[in-house]
Amino acid sequence: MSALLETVGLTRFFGSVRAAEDLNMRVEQGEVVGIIGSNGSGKTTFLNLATGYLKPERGRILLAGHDTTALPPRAITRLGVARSFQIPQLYLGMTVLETLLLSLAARAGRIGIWEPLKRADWSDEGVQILRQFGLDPHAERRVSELPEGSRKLLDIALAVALRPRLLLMDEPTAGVSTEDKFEVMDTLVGVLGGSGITTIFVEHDMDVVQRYSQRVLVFDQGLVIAEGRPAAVLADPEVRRAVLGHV
Amino acid sequence: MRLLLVVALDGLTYASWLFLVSAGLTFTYGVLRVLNLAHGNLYALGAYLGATLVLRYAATGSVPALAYGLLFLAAVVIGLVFGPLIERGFLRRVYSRDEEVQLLLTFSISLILEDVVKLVWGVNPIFADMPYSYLGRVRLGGVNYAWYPFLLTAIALAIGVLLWLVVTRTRLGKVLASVITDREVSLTLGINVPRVYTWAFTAGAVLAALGGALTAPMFSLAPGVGAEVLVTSFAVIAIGGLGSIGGAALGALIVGLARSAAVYFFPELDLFAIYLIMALVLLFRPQGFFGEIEVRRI
Amino acid sequence: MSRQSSMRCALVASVGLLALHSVSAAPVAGAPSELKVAVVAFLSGPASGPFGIPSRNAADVWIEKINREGGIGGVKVVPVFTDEAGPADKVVTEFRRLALDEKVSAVIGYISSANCLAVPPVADELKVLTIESDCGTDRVFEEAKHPYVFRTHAHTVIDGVGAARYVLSLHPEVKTIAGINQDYAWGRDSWEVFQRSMRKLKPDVQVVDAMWPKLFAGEYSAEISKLLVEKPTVVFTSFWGGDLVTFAGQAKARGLFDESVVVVNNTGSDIKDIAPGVLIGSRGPHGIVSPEMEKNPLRKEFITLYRQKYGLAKNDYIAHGAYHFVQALQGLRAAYEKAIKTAGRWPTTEQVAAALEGLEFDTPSGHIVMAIGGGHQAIEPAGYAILKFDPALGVNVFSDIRMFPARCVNPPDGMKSLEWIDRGFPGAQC
Amino acid sequence: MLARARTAIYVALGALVLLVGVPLLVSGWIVFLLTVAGAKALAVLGVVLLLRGKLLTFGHALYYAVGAYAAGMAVKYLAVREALVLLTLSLLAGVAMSAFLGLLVARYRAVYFALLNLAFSMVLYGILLKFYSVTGGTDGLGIAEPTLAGVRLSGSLLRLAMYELTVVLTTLLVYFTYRFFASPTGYTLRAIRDNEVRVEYMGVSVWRAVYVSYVIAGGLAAVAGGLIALSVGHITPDLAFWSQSGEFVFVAVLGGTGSMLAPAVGSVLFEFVRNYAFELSPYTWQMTLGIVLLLIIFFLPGGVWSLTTLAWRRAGR
Repeated sequence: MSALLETVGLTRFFGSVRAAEDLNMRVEQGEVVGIIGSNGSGKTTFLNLATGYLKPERGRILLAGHDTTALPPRAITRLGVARSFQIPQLYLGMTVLETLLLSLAARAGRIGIWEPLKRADWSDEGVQILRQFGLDPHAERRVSELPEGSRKLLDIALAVALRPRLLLMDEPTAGVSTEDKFEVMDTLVGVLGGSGITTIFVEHDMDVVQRYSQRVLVFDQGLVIAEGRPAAVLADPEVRRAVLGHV
Repeated sequence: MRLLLVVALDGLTYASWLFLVSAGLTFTYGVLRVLNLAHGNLYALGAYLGATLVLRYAATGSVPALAYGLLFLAAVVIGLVFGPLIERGFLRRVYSRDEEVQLLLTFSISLILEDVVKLVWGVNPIFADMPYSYLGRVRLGGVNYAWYPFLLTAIALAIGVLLWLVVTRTRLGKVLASVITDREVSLTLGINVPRVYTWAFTAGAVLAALGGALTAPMFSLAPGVGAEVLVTSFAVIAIGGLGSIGGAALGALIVGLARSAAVYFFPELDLFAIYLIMALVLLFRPQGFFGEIEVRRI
Repeated sequence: MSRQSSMRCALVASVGLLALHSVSAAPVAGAPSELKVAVVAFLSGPASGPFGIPSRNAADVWIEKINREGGIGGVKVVPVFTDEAGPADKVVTEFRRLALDEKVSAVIGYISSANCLAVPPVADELKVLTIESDCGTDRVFEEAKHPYVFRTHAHTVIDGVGAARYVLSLHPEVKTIAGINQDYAWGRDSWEVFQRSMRKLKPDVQVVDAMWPKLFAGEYSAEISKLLVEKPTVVFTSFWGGDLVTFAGQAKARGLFDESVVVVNNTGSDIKDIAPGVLIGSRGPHGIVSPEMEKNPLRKEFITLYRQKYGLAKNDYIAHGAYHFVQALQGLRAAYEKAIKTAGRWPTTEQVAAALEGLEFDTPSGHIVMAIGGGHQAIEPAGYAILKFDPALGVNVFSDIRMFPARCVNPPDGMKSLEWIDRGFPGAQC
Repeated sequence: MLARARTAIYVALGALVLLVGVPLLVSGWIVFLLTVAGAKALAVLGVVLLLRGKLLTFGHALYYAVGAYAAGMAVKYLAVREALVLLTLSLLAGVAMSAFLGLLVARYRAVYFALLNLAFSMVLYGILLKFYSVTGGTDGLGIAEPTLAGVRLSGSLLRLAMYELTVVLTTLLVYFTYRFFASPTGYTLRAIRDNEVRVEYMGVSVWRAVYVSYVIAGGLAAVAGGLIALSVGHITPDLAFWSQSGEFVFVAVLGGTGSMLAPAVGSVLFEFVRNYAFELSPYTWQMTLGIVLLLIIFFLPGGVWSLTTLAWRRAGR
């Protein structure tokens, strides 16, 4: 069977800076893959390429066998790929619930101009999703009033609410304090665990990747320098140097 | 053939006028990323003050040549008075707010200045053609031309080159560039961004007023000149790309030639030739010829 | 006679008139305490300078005069000044306010043809006597009947026909004509009348060009170049205000006057800035008048009063807007006086309207006859002249003055103007 | 929910008072002025709608004029006299025009959006002058008295009918707009204001939301134009002129973008002030507008409407 996500010879430069070169990878249905690498190693660029926000100079992206390279983010999202962002991308002017409801309306493909957004059935599901993320107390608050950590969770919740086949998370624990980061990840696993959603998450934090990914890819200056089970890969001093910049 | 020469000459002189009146608008936008809707009114103020000075001066009957200096004087005075006033007094308070608020602000200022002109100079047309007629005329392609428009062409060129040199060759240019690309970083580099803004806006104001002052000898001035000029110069810089001096020059040239061609070959199109061109250009190149699109980092 | 002496006569005469009129007549039965009259003219915007402000000033001095002479039927006239500026909805709302809120007995004004067409239906609806004071369009009474609306000055047809006849009287051998007119109704109408008249009066004349720069464009170098290339015998323009001054200035500087005869049909107070050498008309016998018209005592009086209050250029020139407004006031006054006589008491609006229909009365612009449009539209002579600079006075004056009688430049009652022209001016008495 | 019910009640009550109360109490010209204000409020509503998505237009008078001329032409050349038919034509014309131009402008934002619209409105202005023989140029078109639902009316009765019609239509369209804002597309518009990228990452088309909003805004302005044409009885190209667009923007900001009722409030306020202030001193009229605008920008960003909400709070809501 074909992989859920497959990239073939994916290449992208920013001027002289190599963000990705001849990137070949496969992610199978149901996997939880961690991508690790130092800043500027091309992690986020990979997500931007995979979701169509950036276009590669060479190479192709295959989603469940068919080519999405030329598609814009919206189209790829509709094919069941959702992502979260390193810096939460939210609507500061709206309330937490409204934001989530919009995500649900989008999933249902019901962006009309007459039926109200705040429909009973959507509201119920919305609140329930918020509960999973422990955001339900904030439901009626404006996003602009949320603390950073909650924003991070909401950012991910919006993606999850789309019920994607493939979820891409950009540094879910970035900006979250060391104490809280496992808590955050546990919540996520709690939500995603049962769903069987294929997940790729980008991290620079070894412990997180070690603990939560089944398989890990190590990026360095746009190249995959190592791949395999977390324990084995992360033990490799080469990898440690690439990621941490020291042994 | 001879006709084409005439068309080209008219187009060129009109283009230089267009460049003169739109350079300030595009420069201000380039640095502050604010489109100054009061641009046309600064133009009008420059024109009225220039005309008044010239008329007063002509009345004394002394050497006409100096009158041209007065036009520049008028521009500088208007620019130095209103530039800092508008930027420091009002604009500065809304940089943090949405772009449409900034537009509304300059819009309200333009409304106010519109009436300031009426209150100071009344509603009767003012015409100070002395600098225009004094230069006399020249016969080209069997047609009489006044020298003055060619003087404008020369000045337009000079200003264009000057701006280009400042932006590309001087330290000030580098400062501007860094302010444009990243305000915060520039601050950390110890650049006094607020002052840069004030001066950039003032420079834009002077250019606007200069456009007006140099026009005064050619046109008689009546209430409402400002609005027309704003729309025209926006069309010009939109074609060239907002914020680009070179773009303004290119846009002016295109519009200028197109208009004089329209006058000769499709007189009925004269009225909105300029807007049609703009619509076409933006249709195929949304950011104008020299404009660039910014992609947000996420 | 020289201007100075004519001026002195004017002064003497008017002083005499003042003395004569300052006895106030007793009001007739049923007369109101005051006669409210709305005065509508452009007080702002580009048309205010050349036409609007002079109209307002004229209304001011002439109403003062009327009141000094005891008002109308012994009732004091009280003006309500308002600005004509703004889009049609504002103008119409304003008219309704004047009628329903200010409760004026009559509305006099409107310079813009658009407003002269927008107001009549409302005037008829509200039954308010309305006298249009300065607009040009011939559509007002040629397209519809308006029982409550009158126009005491000639429509613009006299300007085009007059221009054509004047040009031919000076240059019988005209070969080619070109037009440069602002791209709006006034420009289109003016050009239509002029070029049709030229074609009729001199069938072999050729129209080589018709250019339509936009209103208030201000920049005409391309147009002028084109005219210099085409070298038409006659260039006709209906420019006014700033545009006219600019065009004439640029044309003069580039020697267009040496190549072609330039004729303008609508000069206002802008005349002081227009480059000499142009053939000009001013919408009737006002600034430009024949020597015998200069003797008209009302005209002398008006000029004196205007000079006393608002000052005046040495050539005694006052814009047509002002004269037209006084014509309206004289019409109103004559109509009321006639209606009072017939009714024997203070008349109703309908009686006044009936009285004004087909009325004849004297004004500073001469004897006015409400001859056409079913008695609602006045006819006037058309005056044309060449603009000359007078070094002695230091201002522009007029030479080669020609007056074309009203019946020569106006269609007979009931005939549409353009139809009249195309049929070769039937019934014209020149 | 509560807020929504409350708004609905206010709309209903307001309409009732306006329909019955006002005509009994005030003089004819004020009724007329309210008709004009009510009609224009729709155009302003369109501007407000777009402002919700941070889209400022200086050319909305374009659709106002399209609506007016659609009605005017139909009267003159198709001899249609029925007001309801004419207004439908206005709406269709406006929607058609905005659906067409929307294809071009919907991808622009900020300055470009504002002034592209301005440019197009000036093109229409030019066209209206140019096709003089059809449009009457600046002289404009006179519009014969319409019939309403087949009934021929004239004089003060017609004025009253036009007033009632305006109130009803405006109320309905305000409610429609209110529903629109509560709809997913309405929220998308608000979302676009904050973060277009995320909207796309929800699988929602930013372009479509902007386009739809633009078409609706165009339709609203067109109906306004139709109403103005019928009640004023004469239309000129000034309807499309930039100053008219500027006026809409001004009223939008004056009223505030907070509520669907704000435009109506702002519009009435504006017409009254204009009809008096303008007479007091025509030379300082625009200056007055400018100063008021400045004050609002700096001290009352929510517009006049925000005062009412303040009042409610005071009242302990």
